[in-house]
Amino acid sequence: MTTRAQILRVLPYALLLALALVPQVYPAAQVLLTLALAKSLAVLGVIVLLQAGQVSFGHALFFAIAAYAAAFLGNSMGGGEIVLSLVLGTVCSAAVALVVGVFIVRYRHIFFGMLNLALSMIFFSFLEKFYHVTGGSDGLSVARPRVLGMALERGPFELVLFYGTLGLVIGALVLTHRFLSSPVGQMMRAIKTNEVRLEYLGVSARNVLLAGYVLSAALCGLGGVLMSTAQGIVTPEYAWWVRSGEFVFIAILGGAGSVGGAVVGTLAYEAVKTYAAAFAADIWQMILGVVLLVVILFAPNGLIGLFRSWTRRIGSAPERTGDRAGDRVGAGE
Amino acid sequence: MKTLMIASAMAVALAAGSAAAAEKPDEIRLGITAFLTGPASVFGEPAKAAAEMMIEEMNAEGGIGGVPVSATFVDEGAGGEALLAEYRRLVEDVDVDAMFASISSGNCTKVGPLAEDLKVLNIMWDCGTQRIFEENDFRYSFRTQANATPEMLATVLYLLKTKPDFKTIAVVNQDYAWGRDSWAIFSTALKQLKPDVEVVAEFFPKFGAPDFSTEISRLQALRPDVILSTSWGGDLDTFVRQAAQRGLTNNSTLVLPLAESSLERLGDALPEGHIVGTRGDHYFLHPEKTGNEDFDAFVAAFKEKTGAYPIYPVFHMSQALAAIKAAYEKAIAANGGDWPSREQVVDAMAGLTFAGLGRDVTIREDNQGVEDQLLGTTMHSDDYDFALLGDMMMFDGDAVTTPVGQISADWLKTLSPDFVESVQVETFN
Amino acid sequence: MSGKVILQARDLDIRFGGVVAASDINIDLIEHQNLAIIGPNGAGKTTFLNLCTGYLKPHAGRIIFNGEDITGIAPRRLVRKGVARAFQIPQLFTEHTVMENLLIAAAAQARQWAPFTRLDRIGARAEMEHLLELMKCGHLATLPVSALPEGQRKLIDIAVALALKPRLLFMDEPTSGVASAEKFELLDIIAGALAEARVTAVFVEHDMGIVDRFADEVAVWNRGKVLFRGPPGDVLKHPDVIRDVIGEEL
Amino acid sequence: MNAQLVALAVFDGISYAALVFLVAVGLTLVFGVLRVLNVAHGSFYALGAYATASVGGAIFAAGYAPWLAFPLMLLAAVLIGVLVGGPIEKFLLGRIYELEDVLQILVTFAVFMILEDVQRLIWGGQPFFEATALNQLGTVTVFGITYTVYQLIFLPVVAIVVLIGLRLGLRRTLTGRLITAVTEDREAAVTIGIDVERIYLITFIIGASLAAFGGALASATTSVVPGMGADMIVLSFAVVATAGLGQIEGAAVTALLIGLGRSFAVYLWPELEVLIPYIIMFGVLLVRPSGLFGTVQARKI
Repeated sequence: MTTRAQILRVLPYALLLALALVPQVYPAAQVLLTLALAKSLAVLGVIVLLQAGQVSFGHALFFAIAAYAAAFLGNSMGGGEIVLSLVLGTVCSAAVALVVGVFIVRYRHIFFGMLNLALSMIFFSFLEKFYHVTGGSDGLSVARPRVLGMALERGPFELVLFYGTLGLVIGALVLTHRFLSSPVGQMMRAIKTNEVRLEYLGVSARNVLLAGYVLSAALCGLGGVLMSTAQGIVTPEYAWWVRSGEFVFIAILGGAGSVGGAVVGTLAYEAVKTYAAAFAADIWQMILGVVLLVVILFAPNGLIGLFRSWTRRIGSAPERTGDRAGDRVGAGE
Repeated sequence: MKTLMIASAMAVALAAGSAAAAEKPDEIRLGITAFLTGPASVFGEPAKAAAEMMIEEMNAEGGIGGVPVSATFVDEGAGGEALLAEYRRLVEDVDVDAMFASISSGNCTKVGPLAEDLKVLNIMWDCGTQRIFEENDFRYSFRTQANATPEMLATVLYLLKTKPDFKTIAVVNQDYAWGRDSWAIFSTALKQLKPDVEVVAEFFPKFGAPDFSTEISRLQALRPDVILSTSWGGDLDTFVRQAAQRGLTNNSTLVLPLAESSLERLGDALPEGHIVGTRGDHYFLHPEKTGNEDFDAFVAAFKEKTGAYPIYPVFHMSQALAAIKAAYEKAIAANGGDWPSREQVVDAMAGLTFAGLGRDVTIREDNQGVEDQLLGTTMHSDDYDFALLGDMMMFDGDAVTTPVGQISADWLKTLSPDFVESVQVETFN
Repeated sequence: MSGKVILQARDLDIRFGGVVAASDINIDLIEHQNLAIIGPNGAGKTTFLNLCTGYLKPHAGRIIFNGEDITGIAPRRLVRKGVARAFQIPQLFTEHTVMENLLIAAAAQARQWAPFTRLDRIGARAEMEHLLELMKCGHLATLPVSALPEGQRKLIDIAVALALKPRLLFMDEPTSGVASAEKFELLDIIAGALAEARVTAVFVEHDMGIVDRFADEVAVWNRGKVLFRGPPGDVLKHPDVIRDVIGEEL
Repeated sequence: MNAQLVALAVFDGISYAALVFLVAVGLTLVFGVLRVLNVAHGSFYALGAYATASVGGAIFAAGYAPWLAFPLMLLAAVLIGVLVGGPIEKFLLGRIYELEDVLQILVTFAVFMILEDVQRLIWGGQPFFEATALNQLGTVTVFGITYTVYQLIFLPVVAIVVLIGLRLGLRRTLTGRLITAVTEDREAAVTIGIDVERIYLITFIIGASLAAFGGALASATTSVVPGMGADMIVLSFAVVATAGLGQIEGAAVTALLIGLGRSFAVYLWPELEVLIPYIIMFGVLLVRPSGLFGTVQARKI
């Protein structure tokens, strides 16, 4: 057991523990973290597709669909129930992904990205145009839902939401990691390198990609419901292309090779953005741009990749071959 | 006996004081949200500059109750989450005494419930949606200016008073909540006050549209008597310029409720004879305030600092600052001269009357400000190289604001054509 | 010609622009008889493979596999009927290891998506290790494909095809890109694996020595047509073949 | 809808299409050669507009002849292309051609974000407007509707000149042929000794200049505001994908489709206006998955 392997093994747990302690240690960051964790689910969705080498510039679509579905449900039930909202929102996103996916998975690369963008923009326009139903650009307010039938005050609710979100993120990470390591997940990663061979193995690349597409949409949907619940409002901006771009941005920042990149990337991104907006309100975009450039030019595998090469160095040379799984930027740790 | 009475009086006073008086802070911290990036920075930038100037001036005169004021600015352009996160950070970490939020109505809607949760005085210093206080019952949020309903209603009244015989109207608004809502209010009011007007076209080009050529061609073919546009910023500038370039302004009267904020930029592109609103009584040549030493000095200093004359967000900012100052002073007075708690300052906002750069504004019981409305018709003058307002009319805020407890859409439907004559109006030339 | 006919091509025709890539091709493939296809460059050899494996659809003609019309059926569905292919340029998943390539193929063959089972824990693992040993590539299992030299990639490409347990395997120049000295050794390995898997092979080849040694039959292609067909001993000595094909190879 | 309105819609559509084409053609040219989808293209558009509007405003206020507006546009476009586009390709994009598509796009996205703030730091948030060029050309009345000559005639003519110029330039000049060779087969071009890096640089500068030129031309008709680049880039992406990657004629046809679709939408169903580019893109890609003029690139097997 090398130092490096130890660090790699311990670190994710240490990070999760640190996150779990935030409400006690630094309560001011609790809500911000809830939002960041919700967003990291959507980033995870984008990472799933990146395994197949496909990048969607419109995944905010699924983020928004679920958030609006949950908002309508909640408002029609006078607040609603958080569990029901999560299930309904996620199912709605997945169902829409299944329907449009049948068409979308026929395309690759720029066409894949642009068609997703187009879908999200159409939905965005729809949200703005049908303002009688959707509240237009002001959006819909989301009443605080009950939690398993209990109506909670703001404080306890936010705490429950934080731990609930953290739990869902951990669950989603484990599940997605297992999916990506499974035969179908590996077939999806095979789409990136050789679709011809995949077809010559008797596998429909489109069906495999569709499975990934639906999963990624479901993850985005889950994130969308949590985000709108935490914010108490959902606006068309949820579907805006800049938000889709943000998901991709964060995925690369964290490291698209690994599911953990979603969480690490989102936390880093929100930290940079929050502090840049607070202390350099005029040039926060520029700061984010520079961060992105530096990451891509000097750490193309993202923060996770950077961390791995760092532990590799301090972990010293011996036992190189013994720990192959850690060596590769694989489907995650 | 006498000493005893004094002693017990002092004891009572001390007890009361220790119960109610807060420790006098080193400074009053404000958090101000405004667009510093994006298209709406046309409002955020002047407002920020104005806030800095006014706070500096306020502090030079001893601040509020002897306590200096400081402000932290937050960019609304960074998006909804960043705004909410930063709002929380300012309240919970920086421990601000009051928040001024925001320019965007969408952001006001988001921030309102949050302020209730955080129990922080929240002054909605610029947003215009009438829904805020009609659909919510907030304790901590107040609006120190009018809202969309009086602004649109006054516009309809001005139009009917100056151009009573028009028959057709078209609308070109930005495709977002403000564009839609303002048209809903305007058209509802117009239908009640002049039922025979025909709406010949409704265009909602997307926000930030760079080109209105097709809309203008169509409008030229339709030749409506009046064209309403509640657009602002670059969108309004582009529309007015393209309309003027192609002669649309010769055949139709433009009604532009937000154009006061574009007058200087538009220069001579905005011809004479079109109706311009000011979202209140906000105008750098305010008919009652010009000649007032402070007003003129501020206008000159602002022009000197920013290169432009103050526009309505500057007035809005002055009102928000005036309100917080007045609220603190009222709360201090109510507290027997002791420093008030934050809750006492919030209490003091109720029914408060204050004046920024314009006329007095009063906070109603539903926390909505009542503000008079100034409109005018463009005219050119040799003194300025851009259009000024002539034929100005000031509409009484109480008369045009939806009564407390009523929903604007419903209230407007109760109006009838004789309402036009019933509203008190002052004219200036 | 004896044995069961496994694939029949009937009147196949395809052209690209003005170029005739297949013209009136009629040929029967016999089960367990390895067929070598030879011919000059541009003769239409790869086109024939593309037609038989569904990569191209003929403009005319039919292809019957095992009594079933498979004309124009997508590669994906052909594979499931028992037709596999190895490529002139190896088609592998370059970001995966050798073993992962094989396991993906095995999972595909078993139609096992198993979304929550790790790829390296699926049942076919032992079988794939055996296949790799058979191909003398056992030591490569954990290496990423991108790190392998061309010759080894060709072997892995064939191994991946064999992992599909096909009845009929098309190989496009299995020895190209390999130094001459190693060609026989390579083909020995392949032939051994084919024999164990009882797969009928059709391969395009330029090296007449290889053809002579490993093919049961030879078909000569030129200008989109089949010129000759017969045992290597006969065909390779035919003067026309020596003039048009072998001469060119030399 | 009568014949007169059809004619009006066509006029408006063509004028809009001209501007869209000028911007999108630069993007597609760059993509064809560099295989990088350049998000920062929108920034060049905005920079061209800002440069023209601010410099124009200054020199006309100083009393220079108004006809200078036209050479100024060209000058601004070329300067932006060379001084901003050149270094970006040379020092940034040049280092990322080996990376995955996603990373390449994100690099240009980062550049876009940085340039957005640079614009604001230089020009602030207030809209600029400088219509001297447009006013120079006057107006013309067709079917009782007043049009500006600039939009109705000048912009389409410029677009056609650029289209023909690019076509001839790529076929007849040496550099043009080299660019075409690299577009068609990068590897083959390297093998025959073409200095691909130089071709990349030249192409990128041309593409950036075209975007800036589009911005310069647009500045006469529209307010130059923060965020104008973002809208243009999304539209240009739609054009490029619909046209087929690297297709110059395709960009022209698509721009025309979008322009006409948009103006007819304003007459028939204004609510649909925003969605026109996407509807056209869906329609085209449904029938032709690689775009109007695109070809499927088969893998070598």
